[in-house]
Amino acid sequence: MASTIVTPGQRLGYAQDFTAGSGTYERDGLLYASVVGVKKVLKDATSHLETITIVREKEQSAVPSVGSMITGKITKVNPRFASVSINVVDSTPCREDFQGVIRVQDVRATERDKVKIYNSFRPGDIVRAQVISLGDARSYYLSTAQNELGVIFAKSVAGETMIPVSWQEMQCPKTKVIEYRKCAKPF
Amino acid sequence: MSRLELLTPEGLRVDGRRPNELRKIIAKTSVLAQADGSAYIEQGNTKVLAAVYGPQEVRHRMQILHDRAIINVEFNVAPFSTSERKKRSKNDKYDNGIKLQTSQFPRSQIDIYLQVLQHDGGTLQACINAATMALIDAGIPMIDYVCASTAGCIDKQPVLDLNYLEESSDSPELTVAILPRTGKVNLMSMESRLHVDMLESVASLATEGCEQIHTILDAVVRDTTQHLKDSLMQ
Amino acid sequence: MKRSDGRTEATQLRAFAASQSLLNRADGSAKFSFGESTVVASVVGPAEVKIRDEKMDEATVELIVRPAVGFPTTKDKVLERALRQTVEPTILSGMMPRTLIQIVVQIEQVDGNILSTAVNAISLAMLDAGLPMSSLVASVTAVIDPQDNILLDPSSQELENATSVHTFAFDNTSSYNLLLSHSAGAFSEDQYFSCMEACKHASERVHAFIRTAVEKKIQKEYQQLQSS
Amino acid sequence: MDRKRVNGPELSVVPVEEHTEEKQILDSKERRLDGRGIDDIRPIFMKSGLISQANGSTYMEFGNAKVVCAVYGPRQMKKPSFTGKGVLNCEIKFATFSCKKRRAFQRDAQEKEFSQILVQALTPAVRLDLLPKSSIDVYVNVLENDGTSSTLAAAISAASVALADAGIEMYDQVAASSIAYVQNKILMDPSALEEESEDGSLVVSYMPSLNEITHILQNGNTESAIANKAVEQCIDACSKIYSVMSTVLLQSLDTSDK
Amino acid sequence: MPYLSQAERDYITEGVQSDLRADGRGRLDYRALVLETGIISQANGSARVRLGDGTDVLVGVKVEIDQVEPDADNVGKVVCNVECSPSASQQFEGHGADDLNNELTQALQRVLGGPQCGINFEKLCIIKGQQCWIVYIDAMILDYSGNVLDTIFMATKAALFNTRIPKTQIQDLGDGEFEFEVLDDVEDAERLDGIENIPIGVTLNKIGTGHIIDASPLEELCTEAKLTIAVNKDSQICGIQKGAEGGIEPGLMSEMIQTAKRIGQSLIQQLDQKLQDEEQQVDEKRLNGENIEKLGFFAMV
Amino acid sequence: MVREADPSLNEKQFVLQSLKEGLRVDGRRPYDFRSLQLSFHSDFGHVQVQLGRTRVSAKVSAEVVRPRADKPTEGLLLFNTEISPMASPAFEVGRPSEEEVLISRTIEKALRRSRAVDTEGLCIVAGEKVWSIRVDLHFFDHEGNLVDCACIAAITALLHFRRPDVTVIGEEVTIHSLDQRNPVPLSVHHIPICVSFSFFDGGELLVVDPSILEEQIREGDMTIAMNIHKEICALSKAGGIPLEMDQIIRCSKIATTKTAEITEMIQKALADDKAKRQAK
Repeated sequence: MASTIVTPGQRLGYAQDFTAGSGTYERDGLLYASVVGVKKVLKDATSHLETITIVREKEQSAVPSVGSMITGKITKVNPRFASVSINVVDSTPCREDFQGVIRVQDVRATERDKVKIYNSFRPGDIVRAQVISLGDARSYYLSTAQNELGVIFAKSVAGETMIPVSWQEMQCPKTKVIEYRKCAKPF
Repeated sequence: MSRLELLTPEGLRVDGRRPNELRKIIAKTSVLAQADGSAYIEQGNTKVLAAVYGPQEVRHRMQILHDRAIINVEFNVAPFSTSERKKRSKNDKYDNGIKLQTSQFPRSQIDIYLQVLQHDGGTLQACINAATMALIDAGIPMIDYVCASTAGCIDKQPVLDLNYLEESSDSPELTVAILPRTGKVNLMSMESRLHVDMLESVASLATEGCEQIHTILDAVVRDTTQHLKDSLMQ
Repeated sequence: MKRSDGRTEATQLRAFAASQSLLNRADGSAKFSFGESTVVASVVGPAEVKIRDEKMDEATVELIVRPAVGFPTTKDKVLERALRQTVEPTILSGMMPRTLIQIVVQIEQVDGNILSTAVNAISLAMLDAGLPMSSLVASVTAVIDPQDNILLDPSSQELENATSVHTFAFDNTSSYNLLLSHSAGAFSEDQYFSCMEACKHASERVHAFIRTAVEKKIQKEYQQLQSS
Repeated sequence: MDRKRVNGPELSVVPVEEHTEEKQILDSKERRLDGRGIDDIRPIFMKSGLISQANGSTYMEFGNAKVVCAVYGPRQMKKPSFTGKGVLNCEIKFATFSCKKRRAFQRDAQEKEFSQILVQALTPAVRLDLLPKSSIDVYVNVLENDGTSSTLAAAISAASVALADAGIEMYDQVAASSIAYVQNKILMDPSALEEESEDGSLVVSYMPSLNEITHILQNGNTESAIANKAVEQCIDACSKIYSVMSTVLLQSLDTSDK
Repeated sequence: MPYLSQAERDYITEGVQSDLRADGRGRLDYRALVLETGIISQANGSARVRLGDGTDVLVGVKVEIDQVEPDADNVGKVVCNVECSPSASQQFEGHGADDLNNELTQALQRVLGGPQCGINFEKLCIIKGQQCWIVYIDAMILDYSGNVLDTIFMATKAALFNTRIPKTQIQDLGDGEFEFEVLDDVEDAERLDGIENIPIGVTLNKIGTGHIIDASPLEELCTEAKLTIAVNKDSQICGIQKGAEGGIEPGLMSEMIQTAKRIGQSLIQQLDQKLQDEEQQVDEKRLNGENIEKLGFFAMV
Repeated sequence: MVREADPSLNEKQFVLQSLKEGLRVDGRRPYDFRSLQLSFHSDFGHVQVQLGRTRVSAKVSAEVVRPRADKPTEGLLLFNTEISPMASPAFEVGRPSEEEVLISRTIEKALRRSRAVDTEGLCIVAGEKVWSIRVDLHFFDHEGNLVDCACIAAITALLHFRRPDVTVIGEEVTIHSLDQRNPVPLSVHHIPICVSFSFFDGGELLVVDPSILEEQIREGDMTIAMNIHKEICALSKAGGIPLEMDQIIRCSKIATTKTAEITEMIQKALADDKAKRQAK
């Protein structure tokens, strides 16, 4: 039975024969499926046990977790932090935005205490950041302290889409005005 | 209702009391386990339970006062308390004007919850007395007791501590709360018509009532503490 | 042709009356009445806005209608929406981002066309408050009575036995573009357009009246300045 | 007085049809009014994935009762409070036209309690520890109510399928069924008519493969022996419903592949 | 709600396995109980139950005359309502208590609302198709420390035992018209009919694999599943309701139902016994004229 | 919704200092009321009252309803005192503010509890149909002392209101329109007038009809409602600085004189309006 479709709670086998892959869980020595999807039995070199994973058919909407890469829009900026509304988590768009915050000490890795937030982000910019902790009740804590993290799209005062000229400057093609942002290295 | 005889010719009232006589008052403090301070008071058939929580953190950021504590009073009536049963809305706030050393607890909140178990007239006065006892039981510093009592006027005769019958007949009802040491008036509220010249006599009768209540409450507090002291000494 | 309250022509409007800056706590206020139906409007703004309704690039316009009698019901909610959608485009809210403009409309007396009286009152109140506006708004109501003739500025009696009611609002730019069109009842298409035409002419008169009222007010203020 | 809606006259009463003769719930051959045996369930129709906006959704019909369920989430919590585990919120609403007596727009005490029961019945089955700080919202709308306790059971089963349809990780599906005690007989999946003359009712929600009862609700008095027998009957019915739920989920896969 | 650390949780769970609890009780022991009836003079019947040093419930029963329901025109009605007063705990302030109130009210109404509670509803009807008695049962929770539902059931049974309904005289005005008149003489007010088989509730809290009775607040916090079973005098089950958010294995459930029945029996006997004694004492006192001193809030456990 | 900005410290000192010398910021003497203007609208029972710059209008309307079960022969008297943000940005649409609760309780006590309007006379058919009189108060401008202004507006509107005449033949009730039969006034027994006091400097200094500035600075306040027969209809001193008893007695004396003045002003205004209507 190459690919059988399983529903949550369906028994897959004994715990000692397989290791639990994603979409499965182990209880009282038995392995159960926890999602709707196609059962795949993988043989991998390292451990002699085969691992059972369930390839999900029904995509669960994404939830930011520690370490996931997110893309979001800056909504508010104040001296201590910039608040971000998270739209995409690890390349899966979430149906409703989550609330995130980039604290001033997490903007960049170098000279962390000389950061001026208004020279790093402006409301309306699109940024790529990484979740560093679950944060507090209201928002997740994000960080842009890597080269490929930061502003990926920004509009100039004149309303044109700006082009990054250095890791901290962006230029408006029409008015040639330089504005300061913490830019992401385009790859 | 038929004009029943509220004041008999020889000056006795419906429940046999003389005009300037208070109803029987029994009070007890620390009645509840969960509350920081609690008190239970019975004035005649009016029974009120008061619980005090605080001083503690303010729940709604908006209301914080930087220089003193805010006092939040919630008052509700048991459905079986009056003759006919009705469920009251929960938040008819009573401003009881209790004088506290609120300046000692800035940016904090003190909650007073009043629960009327049985209502036979004079609910406001019983609530104020119960709240005072509960605050004392909670150990919150106060300038003075706040003692309240009601007085009315039936056929031109000032009468002390009205019960439900006297209150619901159209006689005026004056509630006075004073600080017994200085005799100053902290709260005064009067309903339905009373001639201005009678105000002085009715108000002074009410103040006398407050002083009597003060002695009773003070006695209760003193002997509970005495009782506490003895049990600790053993 | 005789109308119930003594007016002779169909297009005759009742006497306007207006007074401005009658309140002290509001930034701008005005009272406007078509004959008996009177509305007082007050404008506060630009003021602090709640985080919840804050808009990044423009001012949030909040409009509250208080009925003459009783508590606000669904009828007043509909009025609120119609008024806000009429008035909001004329305010240059882009100049005051992340602020609140609060307009309160208190209906004093109802005698026929409340919606257009309110629009005119708000116009005057916003002028009095000195809000940056792209144009003014003036509104007139027309009804079609059972005999199929168009009556302007109906009283409550005429409103009751009308077959259809149309309220129009125009701005005072040269092209008189339409800001509000609110119709109820059964009517034919050309009846609708002829009502619009009649209301357009009538609203020119209302605009003229607003202009003279404001001019008088400002002249009075200059005199006070010179005399003091 | 609800100021946000146009209210009809305050006191309007359901017209009382005068009593037709007392209908016989069970005829001699143990057949019920609609021809079912005492322990047959009404035919169930179920389809998932019908609401575009929701993460997961189900439409369920059993006999002529109809229930729609939508699942939103996992998403940000409305009243944010830091919780290590995810939070499940359920709201059940009987449409105003769904029962014999018209229901109000706001949720009344019974609907609030049913929503509470829905949460208690579903929580043991959902892996909430994988979704910290987020909430899963389940909204159930009853379009036609043919027996309140069987509608509650249907709501639980429909919600469980909707959760699976939303791709949320679950320990097991929760199936629920209900019975009515009529003249000390146990009638499976009672309709509204049978409910009017019942002495008591029982609703059991059960996780078949983990063999755990997640919720039980009984009113009316019975001997404990009959109560135990009734619980067993409900558990068998739950396994039958469980198979229907699994096939529905499998069917929804084929359609989504196309 | 107090927050429970993992260590405390394990301590309590281990304790329950070895049949030993923080306050020294065994798994199936109740805390000490104070019960008193007839405290509220203006109610037709009242009772107050104080469990241990914490949970304190006051139930007032009032009887009023009401129109009969169109579709059930020869029976009276029972309406229950539970309210948590904010004096019980800080979180009941304002709207904090609404969900708990609703849950407790529905649980009480489910058991006492219908014929299963044993009250003879026909006797509550004064004139068929017109007027009937409506019994309002209002419970107030004045102090909260665990096992509230059982305390409410006990207090309600005591309050109904104490309730007296005024006698009514029906005059026949001919052609089917009836008129009735309430005699407000207290002496011949009679007791509710059928109150001896009013059920009481027994709540079992499943912690780990064992289950306990009469849980304290901390024990309630680490309860995975709660089962409340209403049992009456002749050990019939009048209602089962599961609370909290864990699963129970079917075998364990039927075992829990048996234990609940056993405990329910003995509790009802003790409760009836206590109510009878108290009633006798009150009648004796009233006979020889002493005034009846109600302890009310002065009774301390 | 912005909370009222507290007056600055030197503003407070300035007001207190001038009060100690018996002067007030707007030039009045401590016991003076601000100028009172009453203007009537064309329809009956609609009056606008201006007390200095505080402006409140009251509008009375009547409808026929089924009476309450426990009082079949009594009409209803309802007050709607919802304050809109027009009066001051501090008032919110949803939640009634503390001040609004105080105003509505004082007016209830002064007008309803003291039986100013005879509700027995409002009964048309006992148990079936009674008149329900609703008084809607619109608050335009909050420049201090909303209570007095609202109370004067309410009682004047009730005096000015005329309800349609009604004839009852057996079960059949006919309500005559305004032009068929001239309308009937309400039977108002007495005219309660509220007088508000504010206290400063530990209760020694006393001021009548406080302005918005004085209201923000005061340490205690009291409102006395009286009628010209020298009967106190309501008195409420809820909290604030404790007062000597004789201070309160002195306030009640002041209130008697003020009530007489205001009642006389109301009656004159009503008379003028009646004359104007006759002339028309």
